[in-house]
Amino acid sequence: MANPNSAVAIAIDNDATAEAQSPEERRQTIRMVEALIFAAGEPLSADDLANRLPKGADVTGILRELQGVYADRGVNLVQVAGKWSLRTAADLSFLLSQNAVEQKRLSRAAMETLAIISYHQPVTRAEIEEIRGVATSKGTLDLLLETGWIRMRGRRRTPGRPVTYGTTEAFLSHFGLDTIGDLPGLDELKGAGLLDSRIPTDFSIPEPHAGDELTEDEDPLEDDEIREEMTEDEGLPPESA
Amino acid sequence: MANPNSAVAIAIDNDATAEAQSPEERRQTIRMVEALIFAAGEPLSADDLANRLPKGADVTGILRELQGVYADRGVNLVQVAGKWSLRTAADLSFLLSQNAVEQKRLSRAAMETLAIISYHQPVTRAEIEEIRGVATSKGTLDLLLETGWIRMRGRRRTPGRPVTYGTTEAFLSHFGLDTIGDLPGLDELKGAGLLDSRIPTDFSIPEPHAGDELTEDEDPLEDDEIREEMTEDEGLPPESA
Amino acid sequence: MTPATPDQAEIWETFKPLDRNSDEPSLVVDVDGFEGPLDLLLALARSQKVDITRISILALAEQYLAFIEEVRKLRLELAADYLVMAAWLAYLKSRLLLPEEETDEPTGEELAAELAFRLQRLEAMRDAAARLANRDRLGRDVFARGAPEPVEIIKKSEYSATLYDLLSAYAARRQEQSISVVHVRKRAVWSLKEARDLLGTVIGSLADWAPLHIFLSPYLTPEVSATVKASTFGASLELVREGHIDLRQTEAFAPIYIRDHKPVAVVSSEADHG
Repeated sequence: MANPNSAVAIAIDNDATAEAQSPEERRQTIRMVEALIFAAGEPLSADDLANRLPKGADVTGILRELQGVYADRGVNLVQVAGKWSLRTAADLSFLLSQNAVEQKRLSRAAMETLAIISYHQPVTRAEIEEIRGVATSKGTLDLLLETGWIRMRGRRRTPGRPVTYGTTEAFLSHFGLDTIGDLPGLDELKGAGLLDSRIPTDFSIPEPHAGDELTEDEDPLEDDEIREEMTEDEGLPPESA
Repeated sequence: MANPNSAVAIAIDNDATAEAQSPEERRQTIRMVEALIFAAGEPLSADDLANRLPKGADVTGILRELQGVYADRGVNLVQVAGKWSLRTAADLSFLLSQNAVEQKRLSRAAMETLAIISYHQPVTRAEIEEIRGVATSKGTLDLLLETGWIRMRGRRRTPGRPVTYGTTEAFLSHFGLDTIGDLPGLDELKGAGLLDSRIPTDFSIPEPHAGDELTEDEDPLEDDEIREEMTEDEGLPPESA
Repeated sequence: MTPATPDQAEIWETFKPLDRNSDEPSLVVDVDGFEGPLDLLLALARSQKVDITRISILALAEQYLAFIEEVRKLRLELAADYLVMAAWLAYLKSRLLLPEEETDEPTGEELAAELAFRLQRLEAMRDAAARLANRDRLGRDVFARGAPEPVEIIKKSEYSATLYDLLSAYAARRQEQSISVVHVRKRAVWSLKEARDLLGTVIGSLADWAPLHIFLSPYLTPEVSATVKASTFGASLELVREGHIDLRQTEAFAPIYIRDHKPVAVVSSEADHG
């Protein structure tokens, strides 16, 4: 990233404390970080913060310090989607149930599809169906797209150029994940080979669509393809029960 | 919470109230108050809080204590109209505004008006309209005043005492002119192909007068007239095309 | 859009974990509750009450076939893919029971392993979905600031223009205006037709000589005086030639008099005398 601030930060780190802020300056900067994160409705990245703080501020150090300060409090400083946000402590959720936004709960099928997309991304609809062993209705994917938790990433470089799906920053933020690598149990699943989508082509158990030869290659979506894709196969029958 | 102050506060409060919570209970209640106020969409009264807290909680004491805890921080616990909310510390409010400079182009009408003011100054609005052959909206003049390129110079000594407009130093510097006399004359405009050679022989271009001193037929503006003039005829219909 | 509607309802149904391990009868009837044959196989596998990695695929295949048989006895309708799976499992069963032949096809064990893999993977994703759903979720378990203080963007417009913009705007407008002024002057020219129309209004009421200029006086403003006079004179000559009026002028620069043409009297008497 061509951010001039990061160059400065590196220089300071190299010099250890030579260019560091005075204790009073640092205290003020801490207050600023606190104010900025409190005020923002959305998580802020360290860069977002650095851009609005005095030059030479040790943003990362301050964030770690604040995280410690808030660790035991009713409000915690958490890192989600690589950004920083204040959230009420999880153990107090019982107290705040009144605040809960009435959310429609995702059906089992939708939740499962979401999990498959998050663990297997980039993943095509055919691959999702292969894993679930059942056709995925366009409605389920549309609905997940509507939640803002998944997105169309691109097109797989395979015949038919199917759309690939992946998760969004909003997904990470909603589920309190810093990176996709923090998905629960990801390492064990990988270790057990269960994130492998590959099935030999001659293994022909009934499948709604023939499994694609998987490659890691994806082509980008054309800008105007996104809307198209949303509607192109609405005519499909609903998910078979 | 690793704050030694709160421990002191707890000890004092324990002496005060007979039915007090245990220190651990109180610590939890403080966390709850913090979370409730943080997550609330609007300020909460002590009663609102008490209704959602364990029985016997010393709400007022806790609020006072929390107010102390947040006093020096980037966010303060404040009481507004008897209700409590967390607000960015007043001295940091500058962090919550961002200046965004938007590059804009002047409309054709504004550009023409500016040009006429620059050549014909000191010039009244009626004169501008006569030269342009079209009504000039107050909005156009206000916009030009906002650019800092024109100013109100004085009032013409004629019935109605209309305001006279002229250009500013900012105008000269923006357009790279040393003096207003450097504006190209008739021959130069013709030479640059900006004026047709078919124009009538009696066509002339005035010599602008931009000095700070008023011309013989101008009276000075009263100091308080300037603001008045800015708004006095806002009710005019928009410029006719 | 009709297919989408029942589907939507299905998606948003209240999440109710299906307890399929509880008792067999409910399993038999509840075929509609399964999401495809793989889901059914997984539920049956769980009923074996062993770790899914150590499941007996042969036993599972038999269980599935028995289940399908049961359902058919009840004459419940089965989706085609359940039947395709049944056929495939019957084939798998035969491959597992009969001695392997030397072919290029995967062995019964390999096919069984693939099925076991798919079941494990589906179960893993089921678990992952549950773990995901049970995380502390924003807006359900943890909450962001309820009353965020949005950063106020103070917009300041900065205008830029070039001297060229300024000059061309000025020149274009001045030029436009100067040309329209010329149009106004053109209109100020009295045409012969206008003069003729004016004279036409008085012809027929001029029994005796009258000075021409009295008819023009309302029009003789300084700007157009010359053109009015010239055009009227021109028009009057035309009218004389056409025999509508007579004109008389006693000497150069004297007033011009006008009257209705007296054709017979004048011409004939002069002819008599001449």
